[in-house]
Amino acid sequence: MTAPTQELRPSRADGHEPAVRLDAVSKVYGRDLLALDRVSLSVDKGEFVCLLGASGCGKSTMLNLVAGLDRPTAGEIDTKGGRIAMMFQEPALFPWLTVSANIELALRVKSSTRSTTKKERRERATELLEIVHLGGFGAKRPHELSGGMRQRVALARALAQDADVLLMDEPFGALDAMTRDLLHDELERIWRERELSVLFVTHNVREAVRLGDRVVLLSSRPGTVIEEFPITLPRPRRTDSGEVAELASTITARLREEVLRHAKPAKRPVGAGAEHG
Amino acid sequence: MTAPTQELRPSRADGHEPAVRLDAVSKVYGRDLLALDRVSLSVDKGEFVCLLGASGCGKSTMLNLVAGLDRPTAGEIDTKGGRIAMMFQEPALFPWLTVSANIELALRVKSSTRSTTKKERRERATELLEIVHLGGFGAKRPHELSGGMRQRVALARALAQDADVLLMDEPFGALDAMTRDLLHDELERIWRERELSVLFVTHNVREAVRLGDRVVLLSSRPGTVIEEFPITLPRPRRTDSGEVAELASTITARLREEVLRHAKPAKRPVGAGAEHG
Amino acid sequence: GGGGDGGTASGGGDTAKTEVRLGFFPNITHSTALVGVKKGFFAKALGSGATLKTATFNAGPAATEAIFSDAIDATYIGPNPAINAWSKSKGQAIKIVAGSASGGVYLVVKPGINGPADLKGKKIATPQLGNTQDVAIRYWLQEKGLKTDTKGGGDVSIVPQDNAQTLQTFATGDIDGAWVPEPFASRMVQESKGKILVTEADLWPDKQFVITHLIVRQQFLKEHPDLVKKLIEAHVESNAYINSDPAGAKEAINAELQDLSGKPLKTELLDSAFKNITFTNDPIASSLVTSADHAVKVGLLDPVDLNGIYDLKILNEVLAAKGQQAVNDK
Amino acid sequence: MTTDISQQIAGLDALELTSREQRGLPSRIWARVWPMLSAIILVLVIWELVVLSGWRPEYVLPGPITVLGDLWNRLGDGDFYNAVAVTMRRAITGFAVAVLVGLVVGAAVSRVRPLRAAFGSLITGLQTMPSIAWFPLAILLFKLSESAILFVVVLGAAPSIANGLIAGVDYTPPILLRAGHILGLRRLALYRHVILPASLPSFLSGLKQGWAFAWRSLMAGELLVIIANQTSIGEQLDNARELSDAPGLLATMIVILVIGIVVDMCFGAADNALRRRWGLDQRVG
Amino acid sequence: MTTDISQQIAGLDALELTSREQRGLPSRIWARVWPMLSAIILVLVIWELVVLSGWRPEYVLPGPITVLGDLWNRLGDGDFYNAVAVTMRRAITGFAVAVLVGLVVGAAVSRVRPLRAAFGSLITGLQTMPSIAWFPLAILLFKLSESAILFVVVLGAAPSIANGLIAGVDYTPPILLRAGHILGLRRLALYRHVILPASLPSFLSGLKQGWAFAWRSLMAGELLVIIANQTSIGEQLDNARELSDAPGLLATMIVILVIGIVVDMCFGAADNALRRRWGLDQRVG
Ligand SMILES: Nc1ncnc2c1ncn2[C@@H]1O[C@H](COP(=O)(O)OP(=O)(O)OP(=O)(O)O)[C@@H](O)[C@H]1O
Ligand SMILES: Nc1ncnc2c1ncn2[C@@H]1O[C@H](COP(=O)(O)OP(=O)(O)OP(=O)(O)O)[C@@H](O)[C@H]1O
Ligand SMILES: [Mg+2]
Ligand SMILES: [Mg+2]
Repeated sequence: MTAPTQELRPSRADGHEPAVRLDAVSKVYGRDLLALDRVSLSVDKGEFVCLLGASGCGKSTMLNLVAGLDRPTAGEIDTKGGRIAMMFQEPALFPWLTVSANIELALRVKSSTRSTTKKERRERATELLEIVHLGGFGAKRPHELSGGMRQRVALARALAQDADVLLMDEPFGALDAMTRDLLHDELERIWRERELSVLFVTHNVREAVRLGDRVVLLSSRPGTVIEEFPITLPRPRRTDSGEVAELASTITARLREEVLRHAKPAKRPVGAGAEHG
Repeated sequence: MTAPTQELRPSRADGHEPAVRLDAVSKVYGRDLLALDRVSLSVDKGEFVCLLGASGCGKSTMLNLVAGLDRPTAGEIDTKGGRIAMMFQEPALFPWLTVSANIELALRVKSSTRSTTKKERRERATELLEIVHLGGFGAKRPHELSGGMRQRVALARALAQDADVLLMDEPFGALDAMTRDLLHDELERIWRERELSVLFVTHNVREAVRLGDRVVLLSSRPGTVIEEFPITLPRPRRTDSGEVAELASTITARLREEVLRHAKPAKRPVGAGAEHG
Repeated sequence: GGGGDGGTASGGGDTAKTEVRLGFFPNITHSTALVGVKKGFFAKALGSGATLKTATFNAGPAATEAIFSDAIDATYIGPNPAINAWSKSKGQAIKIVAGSASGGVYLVVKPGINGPADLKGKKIATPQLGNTQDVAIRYWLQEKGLKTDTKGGGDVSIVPQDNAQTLQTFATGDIDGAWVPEPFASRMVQESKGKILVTEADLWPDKQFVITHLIVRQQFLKEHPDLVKKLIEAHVESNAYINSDPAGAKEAINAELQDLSGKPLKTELLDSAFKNITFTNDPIASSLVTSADHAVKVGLLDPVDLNGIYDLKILNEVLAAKGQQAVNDK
Repeated sequence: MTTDISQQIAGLDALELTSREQRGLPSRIWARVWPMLSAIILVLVIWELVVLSGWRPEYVLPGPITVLGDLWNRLGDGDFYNAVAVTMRRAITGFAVAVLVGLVVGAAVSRVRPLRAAFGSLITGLQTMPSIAWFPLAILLFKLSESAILFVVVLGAAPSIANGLIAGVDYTPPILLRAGHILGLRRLALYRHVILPASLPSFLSGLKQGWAFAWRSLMAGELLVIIANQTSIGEQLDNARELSDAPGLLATMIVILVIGIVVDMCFGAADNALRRRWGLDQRVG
Repeated sequence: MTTDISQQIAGLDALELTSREQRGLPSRIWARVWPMLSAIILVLVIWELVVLSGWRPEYVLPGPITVLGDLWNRLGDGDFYNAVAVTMRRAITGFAVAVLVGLVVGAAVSRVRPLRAAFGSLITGLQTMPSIAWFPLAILLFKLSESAILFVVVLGAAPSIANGLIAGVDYTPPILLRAGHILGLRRLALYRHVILPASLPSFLSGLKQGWAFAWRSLMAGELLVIIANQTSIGEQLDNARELSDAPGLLATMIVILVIGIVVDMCFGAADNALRRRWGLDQRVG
């Protein structure tokens, strides 16, 4: 159950249709900073995939590519899974809109086909704010919120999009453990209900094990998929349960190994092109 | 050893001189958002104090007040501990400067009395970047870095200030466990060597126990000090050691209790002034 | 008032006056100056005692500002700016010391307009609200029983606008005519098939009325009457040359215009315009006073006392020395 | 006032500290008004002193009393208000058209690459073109009508406004663009919901500059066409100059200044509202 | 060129997608040049068509061939280069002084509360003052010297530059101010290391506007003093107008446009460098 699969596959061969598929994707920044190197990965429809990796290994880059915000230098990306929502590493709220209006904007675009009234949107925004435990903050502006609160608004906004694929870049990084736990539950519930496909970046291995169907490990510079761990623990899981802890420590050990292996190159100049290819 | 002290004191009575002292400090935002309510707290010279609390409970507000970036609505703040450096919750790097220049700027101001040459500063900046595992990234600009890398640059900049008091707002929030561990060691070393007084905000209870001489718990809306835990575990500690885990779970339990107690009010409108005073 | 501390920036100054600063426009009605400068009459008259420094202006107000600010000592200028300078300074700033040119103003209209009656409901341009031409047409129309007002209303709509613009608007048919001086009148005739309806000179006794004269700063006149005299000597010589050798004068004018504005006038234009202007030392004081009266009558000017605006003593000395007839300031 | 001044001097010492104290409305208004009043009084006193020194005769440099007297006379005259009304109407109409044109041109040029390469620099080129250069064209196109004046005004102001928008678009934080893109906003919607609001500060300062250009062009343009029964500020300014009427000129300049200041205050109010909403008024200290 | 155009049209479709492909230098230059060339050709063709249609007589609206011929003649004349040199020298000197003045005034007004209350709005007020209003004062202060021209130019441009700086200061992200404060930067140092660089984009656009103001004021100011043996562009423009020399006017306008475009390109280059350094050129797509 906790043994990592050693084979690297772009997609699981169990007949599931992939919602997102990366095929030998590489990304070079500037002249010679190879951020991603022939990464192949797929997220099935309805699958929850967590992405782990050291700081600067290319996780955000990957999400940006999947979201179509940036173009891969090589390789192909398929996103047939439907509409994509994304939560950035920063909250990226619009400072000129109130918290509620930020969410309403997402609702409005989403529902451009079937028209919702302003009131409906406002109500839905209020609901979403309740979900992220920010009821009553709808009339504030982003700059009046704390860091963690902003992150939660960004979460609410991403959920508001009602997309089929959800890309999340350290969505709970600025939250305390308690709030985090509560939001894990909410996220899991919504994921289930809406049958979302989720690609979830985190630094918290337990969180990854708590939430994911599969945990993907990325190596550093250049970023490549080094290992995938299917998580078959029954849901609902608890972050502080023994099984989660056990699996987490296995993954952590593997990650540590990888980080240490790369510790030296990380100290060398990167622009020099030494570590490419 | 792991029993929390139940009495709330503004300062420990062991003769240490406080580097930072908050005396019944309150902060009201706008008309009626009471962010901090009569908080009393002191950080002794050379002490490492960790601040824990739910998202939005007023931790950043407190740091801003101590740093003199904002004025308390009531109460007094003494910062006799000498020069203050601060790491914000966001990296807050200057986008027009390279990574190295961002650090050099801090070095330059710090050393305005005794003049350092540009070359010396550059060398020192390179050293600092090595410390945060970003050797070779000095010539990049902030926007070319990943989220975690930016945070590390901010750390390097804060260290460059060579201050006596260090205020840190979730400095390692965007880092993976491994990098975090490495930086814990570095921070502890520097704290020791320079006899810094540190006020450290985090959401990671283990991290708090790993680093702190004392862990202070803040309640939510309004923020008040609800409990302090002196940590007397011998150093060096390890984040994944059993003792740290044990103490962490005690604190977590206490924190959970507190959060749950406040869970309801948190859902009510805050602007309504219901929970003030 | 003071005024003795000038000349810091311009290099001129009152300390041992070695410079005479003369202004004029690069304009055919200022031919006396153009010829005098080109032919060196001014330089010669001033001799080695003082040098001539010229300043060209594109319009009266700038020249007046320069006189007021002690930036020039003398300038050729039209009657209106002179009256304004006189009245605004309550008779302190300037004196008219000589006449320069007369005539050369016409009402040019579209073909098909044959008399005052045809002007009803038409748009006629003048160079500037309240200037001599503007006053002249309004007075003339008033005498013909046509009403005008200062805002372009009335029987005939008077639109004050820049002469250059008048050429364009006449060409495009936006206006029906204009009361303008040379060389614009000639250009309207030659380029846009305009037709001369009124020759302003015909309205004046002896067909003489002032269009350009020479003014000096009063203080300069007081402190350096000798220099003013030399200036006037050159002025008289220049006018004499123009009248005795029009061909040579025209050549000089075009050469100077070429120097100043990079472009000479077309020959036929110069010929036609030159023919219509008389160059005379007589400031034709009567026309100035009458014009001012007319201005008061058409409501464009508050009554102004022009007594003392002329100081023709030096001019008459110079003329006497040359055996010419004196001019008077009435 | 003494305590206020000493407070303000203390404020000078601590340059970057702006007090966020809650004060009453009258005291806040007073805090805005007294520096202006002092400035005005200071200027008037210096001016009077220069005049009294006899540096220049009164007809060249009239004293404040003469000028204010002249101004007072104007204020008592109906014509003056007509002139102001006419000029303001033209300024506002011209400015409104310029805003429209500037918005469209700015939006197009800022987002469409080839348009930008083709016309981007032309915008500043047009901006540097003095108004009088346009007069012949204005008359060709619009005859002697008020439209000719508006044409000159629009040509003066629109480039500024377009440039302001373009600068704003260029400096829109990429992360917000990305957020908008992810929300599914494209083209016009992205423009409306993200780029325009993000560019607002720069656009606003473009508007301010545009107003200045519009006004200056108008002052020149009002000499272009003198329309029946309509006197205007531009005309009055020119008349004062033509008549070498120094007090009249200065009085008209004061009128122009006052209008400019009032307009700036409107822009300033908009600007402050914007900054408050964006949380940019949170200063250190 | 066809493929290029169709590519560009595809670009039009995907408005917000700017391609970040790596292309060779010649092709990049070509991508910048062809839209300009097409624009110029388009304008010339339309112009010629209008002239050929006989809408207005040739001496009122001359065709491009006449005008370009006139321009060509000018280009062959040494005077022309003198005029350009004289005008550019004045423009650059005036602009440099204006930048200095604008910087000092902007810095003072943006950070010192009472100064701002007193003079903040006055800056825009001054900006709206037409150049001719300053002529009497300019002559009074500087006689008929080049300084008088510079005075008018500086008064025209400095407010713009100051306003640009003030806007930039106002919109400096508070977090950066806080970071600077924490680093121990105060007053001038804070200004130099944080506020100025953070305001740079806005300041740059202020500079651009300032240049336009300076240039326009110069075109007017050059009529103020015509200094012997120094012809200038402003004078040439006015001469062409006074003489109703339509081809000359248009030729001079082209010269002004070209200078404006070249200057804008310099500003554009500075702007691009800035945006690249700040990472603002990272667009979506
Ligand atoms: N816009 C950019 N320009 C140049 N280099 C970039 C850019 N964005 C990212 N990089 C580089 O690409 C690499 C991967 O960055 P990325 O942001 O994907 O890391 P990450 O895995 O998200 O790290 P973190 O966990 O710290 O957020 C880093 O070395 C970074 O320096
Ligand atoms: N500038 C501000 N204006 C108004 N309200 C503010 C402002 N800054 C913070 N607040 C409010 O004060 C409270 C405390 O905010 P603070 O940023 O101190 O929280 P925090 O403990 O740092 O939270 P987090 O862990 O999420 O960063 C929050 O309710 C927030 O909404
Ligand atoms: Mg990242
Ligand atoms: Mg915080």
